[in-house]
Amino acid sequence: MVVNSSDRVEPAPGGRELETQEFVVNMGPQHPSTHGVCRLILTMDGEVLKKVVPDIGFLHRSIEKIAENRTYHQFMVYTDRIDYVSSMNANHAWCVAVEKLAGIEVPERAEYLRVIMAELNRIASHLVFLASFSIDLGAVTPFLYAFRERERIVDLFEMTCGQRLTYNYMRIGGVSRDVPKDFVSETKKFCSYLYPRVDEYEAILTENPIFLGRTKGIGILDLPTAINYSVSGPPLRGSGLKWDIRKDEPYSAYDVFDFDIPTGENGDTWDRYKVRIEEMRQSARIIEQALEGLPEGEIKAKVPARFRPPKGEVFARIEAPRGEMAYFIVSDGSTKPYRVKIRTASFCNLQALPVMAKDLKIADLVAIFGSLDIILPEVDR
Amino acid sequence: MTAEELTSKIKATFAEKVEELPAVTGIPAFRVKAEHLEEICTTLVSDPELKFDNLSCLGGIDYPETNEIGVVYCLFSFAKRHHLNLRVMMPRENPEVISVSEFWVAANWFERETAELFGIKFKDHPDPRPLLLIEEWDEGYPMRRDWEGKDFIRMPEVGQEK
Amino acid sequence: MFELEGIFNAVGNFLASFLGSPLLQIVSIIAVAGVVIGFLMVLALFLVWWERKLSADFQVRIGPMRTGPHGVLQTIADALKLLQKEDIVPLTADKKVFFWAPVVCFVTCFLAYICIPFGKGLIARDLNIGILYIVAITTFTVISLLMAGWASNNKYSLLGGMRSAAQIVSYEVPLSLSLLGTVMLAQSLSMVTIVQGQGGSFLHWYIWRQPLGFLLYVTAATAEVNRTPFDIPEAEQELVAGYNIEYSGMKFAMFFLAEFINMFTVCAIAATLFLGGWNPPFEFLSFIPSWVWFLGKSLFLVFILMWFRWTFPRLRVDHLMAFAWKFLLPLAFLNIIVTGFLIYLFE
Amino acid sequence: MRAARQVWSGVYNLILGLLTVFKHLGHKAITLQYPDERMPMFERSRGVVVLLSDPETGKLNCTACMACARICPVYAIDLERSEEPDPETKKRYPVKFEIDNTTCAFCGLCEEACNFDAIKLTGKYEFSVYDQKTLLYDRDFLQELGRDVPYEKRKKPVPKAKAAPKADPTSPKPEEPGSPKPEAKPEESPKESPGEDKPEA
Repeated sequence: MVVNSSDRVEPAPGGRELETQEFVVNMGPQHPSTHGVCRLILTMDGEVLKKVVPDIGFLHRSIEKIAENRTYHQFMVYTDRIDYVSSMNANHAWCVAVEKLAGIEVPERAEYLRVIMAELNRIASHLVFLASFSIDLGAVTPFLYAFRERERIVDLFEMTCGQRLTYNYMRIGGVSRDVPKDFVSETKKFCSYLYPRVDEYEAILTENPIFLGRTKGIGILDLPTAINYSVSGPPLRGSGLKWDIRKDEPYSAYDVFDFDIPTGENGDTWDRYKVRIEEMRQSARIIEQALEGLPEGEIKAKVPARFRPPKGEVFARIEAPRGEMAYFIVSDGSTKPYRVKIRTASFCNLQALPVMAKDLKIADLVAIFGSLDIILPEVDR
Repeated sequence: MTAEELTSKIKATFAEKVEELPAVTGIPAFRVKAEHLEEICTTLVSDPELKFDNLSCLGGIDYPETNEIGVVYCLFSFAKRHHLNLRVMMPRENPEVISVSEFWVAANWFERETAELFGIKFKDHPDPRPLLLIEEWDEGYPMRRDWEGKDFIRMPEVGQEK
Repeated sequence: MFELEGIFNAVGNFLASFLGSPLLQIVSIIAVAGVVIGFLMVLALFLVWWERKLSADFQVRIGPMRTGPHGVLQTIADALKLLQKEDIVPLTADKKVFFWAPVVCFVTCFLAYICIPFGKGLIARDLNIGILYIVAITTFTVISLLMAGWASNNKYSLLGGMRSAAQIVSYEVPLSLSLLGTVMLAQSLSMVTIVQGQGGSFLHWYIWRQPLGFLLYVTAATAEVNRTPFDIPEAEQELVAGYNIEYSGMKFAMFFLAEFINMFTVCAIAATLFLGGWNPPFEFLSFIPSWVWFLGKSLFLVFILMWFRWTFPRLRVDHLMAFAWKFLLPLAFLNIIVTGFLIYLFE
Repeated sequence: MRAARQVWSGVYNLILGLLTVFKHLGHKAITLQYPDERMPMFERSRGVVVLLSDPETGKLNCTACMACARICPVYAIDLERSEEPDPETKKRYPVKFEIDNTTCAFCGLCEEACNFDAIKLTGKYEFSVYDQKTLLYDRDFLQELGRDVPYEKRKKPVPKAKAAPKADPTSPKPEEPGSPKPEAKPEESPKESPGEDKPEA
């Protein structure tokens, strides 16, 4: 059923070939499917993409410069704004990096709470992916279903830390507040509620022939290319590498939990989608285990307000929903970091877009862009 | 390879071309001269024991006190599962270093970002356009420590370290 | 009692009593056109509201609630808002074509209603080439879309216009072929004759003898009126809004309403040809007026189209063409051959 | 045969999708009619910042210790302390306390840093205005906002567990040559504030 885009009708003998002309289309900065302010400069031959050049920087806030001007505690607030769809993970990455730098021991309960929050946020983030991906492909209804479930997660967050988007929940050395009384039971309820909902999305999308036609074999990213482009997270796993920092370089309390790393086979759009769907189930599993084994005790190590880590450098990375999120911090021993380099997953993943989209249709570009799950503030920082 | 093995291996391979730095929380760190970078990267990528196939992160760093500016390369190997931290230090006037995007394509954007924010020139870069800043930006290199822009306000120190 | 045929006949007789024959012709034509257009406008407004409400229900939302009870007046409010909006014409647009595109689109969508039987005797003109006429006239929409896409001088709208041209031309073929089976059964192109052929119980409806034809028609018709999963000409995520990207105000409203009227048109044709038109499913239900049956069946099909829209993702443009030429077309031919063979066998 | 199976699987999954969506018809909506219905806010919700006052005396709890202004990552708090303590409460009080809501990030760090139950983020979130200037809330307005906000007074065990790390924000104060007075405050704070609160409770 697939028509090869390179099929060309040969002119009749003696006839002359119709002249065609390539043209340039600006997709964005304001476009329904660029998920923020990203501009893609497309060179097209009819419907076929000849060249894709992403143009970023519309949301550049120079967070790295801001970091040099804030204390370690204060910068926690800014990490929320790097990746606003999974702030908990961004917080977590900062905490892990700073704690590694200063050698702070985090109480076990705090580690468990962090894992629960990070995984809840991972589910929420993947739900946002599912919502925007389905809407990119023209199926509007799963959008609302995914946001319905996300709403419950966000309620759990608000119950705990008071905010619905920029949580600012974690603190260097622990978490800001203990969870409220009914958090554990509510979260358990949510986990058991989530599994059938994920099945529901799969019923609408996964095997739908139209969906398959739009995603199977589209935007293939083979593994060597993915590694060379530093692609990480679900796109990397979709390309077939069984790699997850939570498992391979465990941080926080991830080494005690039992979960699988879903991988894809072909590295196409469908695989990336499927990996994320599967990750939602695995995250729910982790949360259930963490709630089961949630220890009592302190939630925060003693960290002074004028926290001065020792002079030194640190490179720490975690597995955020979009992939590897890393902080490279240089400390000069004062209350403010000397230099912070933030390595975000979207930045590297977006770079691989032109390779994946080459010689495909404009509709495929939308699908691939959606499947990379880019968050533009994370790209521009 | 463990960090110690990697350190000794690198020292053995490159001898005086590398200068060992204090480890970055467990990750071996080395200082490299700009002119040796290409050779070292070639070996790092191709050596069957090193096989650094992934550039995890690349960023600039600026030390106005010592008049040095540098590029930090955070390398990782999926094949061997080990990390390496390399850095190239240059004088702050006209810093120039070879682009590593021929070894790791991911370096392309990282280098573009570093080039415009730190003013480090990357030789033989395949696409040397500005990435994040506007095209007509002419206010210097904002990520340098001593940069002063017309809209840049250092935040007041409220009751701190007076 | 509620049959409208009598009312219209009475009005006609009343007019005839003091108007001359040629004048009566003109007046009655205008009156009929007025009634049909008025009805369709109300219907289109209703359909817009219904689509919004239905999609909200599918998506566990509420939908419009503020204007009028359950937001019934929402579309009227929207239409009034669009009327007041500034009419923006892009500087580089082809002004004449830009102006005429929505007009063509809006007018052609009404033309099909000349020979759609709303009820027993409720038909503007029972043309003896009814179906052929409808198939021919609905294709006119593509011209307006192409005009709009071209005249806007916008790359997205040009792509949208091109897509819609390719799509409608391709789907016209299986669409017409899928209707042929019914025509062969009814031995007539006239809509009224086709409906009369399905009288009696619901077992006489052509859907039972033309199941494949019905499915083919519904599929092709969905594509014909640019609705999801075949809405690639206006694919929001790819082409922003496709051919109507540069239109605002009332011109946009004309495209918008025409889209909904077109949707009702194809559903009305399907109801007429396959679901027995105005015929009730059982004889004893014939006390319910025929136009209620017709409207009910059409709206049921409209519901199915809306259901499709809020469930399925969108096809890609080449899949869409391949689907028409490689899947629907052979099946439509197969349908015709089998139908012909069976007719030969049984009659 | 494979094609037939493919077609069948396609049709089956299309119908499956249709039925899944159809099941949602007639369910209760998850959305609310916003201005008419409102979601109940959680007790911890972080919205507009208010200043809390002593329900008995009606005076602000704030002692202008600067802990909040110092921790604020966006420097939204403009705070000036009085020269002389209040004759009634024997405490210093803020002469000027302005919060710039245009920059406030609602991060809640100020609430955590405060040892006197003086500042709190409330569940109020409707504060849109037409003029940006009116978003600069001054002391009296913040006090007015905080009048009806219930808050739990810090009881003795709480400062031990929770304020232990927080005791530090005040401890660096001795380093400050500019304000010698607050030296006494950190010591007073955990003791004094519950002491004040007891009679009221």
